[in-house]
Amino acid sequence: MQINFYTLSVFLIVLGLIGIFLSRDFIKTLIGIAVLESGVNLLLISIGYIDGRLAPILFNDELKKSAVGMVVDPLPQALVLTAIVIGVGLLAFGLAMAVWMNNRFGTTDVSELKELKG
Amino acid sequence: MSILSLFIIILTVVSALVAVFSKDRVVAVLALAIMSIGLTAAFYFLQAPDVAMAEAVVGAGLSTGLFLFALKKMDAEKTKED
Amino acid sequence: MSIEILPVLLFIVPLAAAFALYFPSRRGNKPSKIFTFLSLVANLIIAIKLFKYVVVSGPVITVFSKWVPPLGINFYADFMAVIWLLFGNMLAMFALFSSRLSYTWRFHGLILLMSAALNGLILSGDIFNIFVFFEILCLVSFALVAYYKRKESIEAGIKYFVLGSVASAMLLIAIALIYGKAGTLNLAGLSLASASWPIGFKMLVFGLLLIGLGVESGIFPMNGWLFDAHPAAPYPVSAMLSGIVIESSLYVLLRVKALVFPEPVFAKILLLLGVLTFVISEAVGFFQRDAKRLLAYSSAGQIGLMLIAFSINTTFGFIAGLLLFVNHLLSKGLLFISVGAMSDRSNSRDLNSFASESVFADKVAVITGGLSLLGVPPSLGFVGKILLFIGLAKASLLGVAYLLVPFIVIEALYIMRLISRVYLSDGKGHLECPGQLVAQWLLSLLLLALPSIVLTNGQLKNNFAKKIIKPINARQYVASVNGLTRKGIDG
Amino acid sequence: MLEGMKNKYNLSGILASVVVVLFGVLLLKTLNTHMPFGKDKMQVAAQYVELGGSSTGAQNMVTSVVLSFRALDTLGEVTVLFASAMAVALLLAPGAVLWRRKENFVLKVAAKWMPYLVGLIGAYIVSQGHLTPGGGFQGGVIIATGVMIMLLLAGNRKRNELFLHSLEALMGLSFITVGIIGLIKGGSFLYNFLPNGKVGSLFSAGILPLLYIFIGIKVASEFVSILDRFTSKVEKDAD
Repeated sequence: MQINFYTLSVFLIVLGLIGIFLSRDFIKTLIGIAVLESGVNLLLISIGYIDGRLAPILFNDELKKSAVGMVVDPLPQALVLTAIVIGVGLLAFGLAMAVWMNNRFGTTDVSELKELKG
Repeated sequence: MSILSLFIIILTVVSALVAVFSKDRVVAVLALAIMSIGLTAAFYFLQAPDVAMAEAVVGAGLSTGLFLFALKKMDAEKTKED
Repeated sequence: MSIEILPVLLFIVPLAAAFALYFPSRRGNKPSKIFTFLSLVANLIIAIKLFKYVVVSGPVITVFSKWVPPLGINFYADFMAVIWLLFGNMLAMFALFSSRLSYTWRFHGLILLMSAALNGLILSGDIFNIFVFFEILCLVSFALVAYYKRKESIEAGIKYFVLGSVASAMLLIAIALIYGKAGTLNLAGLSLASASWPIGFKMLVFGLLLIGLGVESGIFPMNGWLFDAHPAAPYPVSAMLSGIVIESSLYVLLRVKALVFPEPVFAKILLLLGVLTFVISEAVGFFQRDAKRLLAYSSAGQIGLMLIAFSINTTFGFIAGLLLFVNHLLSKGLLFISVGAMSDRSNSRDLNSFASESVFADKVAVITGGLSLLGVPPSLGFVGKILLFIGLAKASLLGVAYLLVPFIVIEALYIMRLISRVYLSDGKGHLECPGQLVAQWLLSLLLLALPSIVLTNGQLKNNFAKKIIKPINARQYVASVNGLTRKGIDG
Repeated sequence: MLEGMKNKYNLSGILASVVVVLFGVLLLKTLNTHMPFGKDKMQVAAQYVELGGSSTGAQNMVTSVVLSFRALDTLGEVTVLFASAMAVALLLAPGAVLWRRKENFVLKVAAKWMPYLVGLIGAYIVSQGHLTPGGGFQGGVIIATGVMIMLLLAGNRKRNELFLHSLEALMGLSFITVGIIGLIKGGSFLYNFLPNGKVGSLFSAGILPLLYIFIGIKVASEFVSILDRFTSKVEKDAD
């Protein structure tokens, strides 16, 4: 049975966006962003996948001689590796803002923040 | 193989739904970690062991830790002020 | 020393300086400012060298790790890019020079990273590499907007953060689609491959790119963050955000559009968005009571004008766009530095009271900058706007021109209000940092002198006419990158 | 009921969700028509595969893409982490340990030895990055996770920020220095100036393992400094 991973990744993208739009708690927004980014990463990897091929690592001598037609696309994997680390860098900063906001105002609700006087 | 991957997909979908719609923030963060584990398996099925490893250590390990530390820090600072 | 390493240095020098700034953890504000200033001066010198070379002898391509373009990443410096680089680095230097002494070394490190990311963003010829630089730029801008750690700055930072994260995800989806369809990420390769894409697919990818890059460049439906972030940021950062950051994203958008989406329908979309951005920002800006927010609305309006100019797709439009860019960069940088410094001194951003602590240099700076921004005759803005109208008329878009006129008048009204407030203030404030004064005077002088330099320098004028006539010369770009590819495969 | 809904989700949010779902359908349709799942779509990557191990000497082709063909992306990515650490430090000031635990023999031993064990695994993964799955990022994050375990278990903490910052700066500068040596020797930034060696052996692939070691240490130290800020008290209005 062939499973189409495009569906799963688009589902995660849509879910993440909905999470971002519907949540007012900044922490929940960050979770939505994390889901969205995971979806995009899965999308990139799915685009690089080729049926019946191996991971792009030259394990044995046969592969070392020539890997043409034997391995999946290595480029999207490299891109996703970069994207994952960038995502966690952004997440750390977002959480730092949330913590700061909570420390100063006792809430992470963005709509409540607007009504407070600072 | 295909039953396993189907299970993985269902796990990912359900945990993603919980992560986005749960009211409890800790539950949401843990669901996010489970979603990352599901994604790790998905990456493994898609012949991307490098990315699977990165997703496992970053998604399930580090970012969950960051979230939980941040939530704990918030709680600690909230009770301190009361 | 070959010329190819200059673009690399433009990225590496500020980056290495930022790393080096991290070394002794406890360092004073003043030494770190001097160090940062020196590396930005070095950057400016490199940018001037590159500018001279490119104006005389054409574009420069730099490859990395010795891999020819479709395999590796390449930098591409053409005429438009070097103009962006030259003035961007100049503004970064002036903004830093005018900064207050109370800013810590972390602030300076972030400014250096911002400068590195901007240079990389402008130069890069690979769409995923553009994404990476874009992320650095976003993260650094978020941090700098939230620098003061006040309520409004955190609020602006959060708004900016959420929009920026969604935008970068959209950009990455666009990159995924592009890669899946074309199998390459190099812009020159994409330019060749995209000719055969169906229009529906192109529309989707263009829409995603527009969201991705449009948020940072402040195009109409996505520019909500801009009006909170610009006022909340420290004034050197406001000057850089308004003068070069949003323009760099605009430049990337225009470059990708010229190379990958050459169809006229995309130019029409951009024209429409430009008109909407201009009209709405100016109309809302008229009612602002906050001096820095007023300037932010004017920035968004100017971005709209630039977008209109560049999407007319003729020589007149192109030169008008360039002049509007240079004029906006210098005058808005000057205005943000002076108004920001004044409102920091008087601790108020209200239009009625922000100028209570002004000094003489502020008056000169605001008058020069404001009049130049509006396009009062001898200024660069005047030339730019006239050329824009000629361009619109020649492209038989006179209707758009008529639509723009009332809103240009509105902008004139509110900028004049700002100028009059500063002019009528008593001018007996107390200056905190002499760097401010120097930066203001130099920028004012530059603004006054630039029109005559542009209009009288024969060599520059000739080269202008000969070399850069095509708006972002797509054909030349593709040809030169592909030439490099062939040479690499033969050798 | 309707009141509650209105309070929880505003109308514009629901409208946006509908638009997002439509966008998802469009995206899925585009994906399936233009780039069918599981088919060979390689263009540039086909050349990477053709060149194989001989191009860079790395057995892991993802590593050769990350560190050789697209090494500039990696430098940019390390810079993102650097900026992130800087930005977090800007917002959250260093302070005392936020929470303390009761001292307990098992926890004490675990806190003492676990980080070393995890760090060893991380170091192994960093050093094998050009051969097997893994590398600087994964290994660096694992080392940082080891430190995270220590932060969770330990009651007290000695903070050596100077050392951490110097490490971050030094690794970043080393990356650039290797690039500049390539520039001098080969005329191109980040050029692989060391011999490729035999594909599959530990000392192969030229500068790639070297770069991964720099990245590993840098990633680990960035994340440790970020985690440190998240586990200590905020002292109001400090730097």
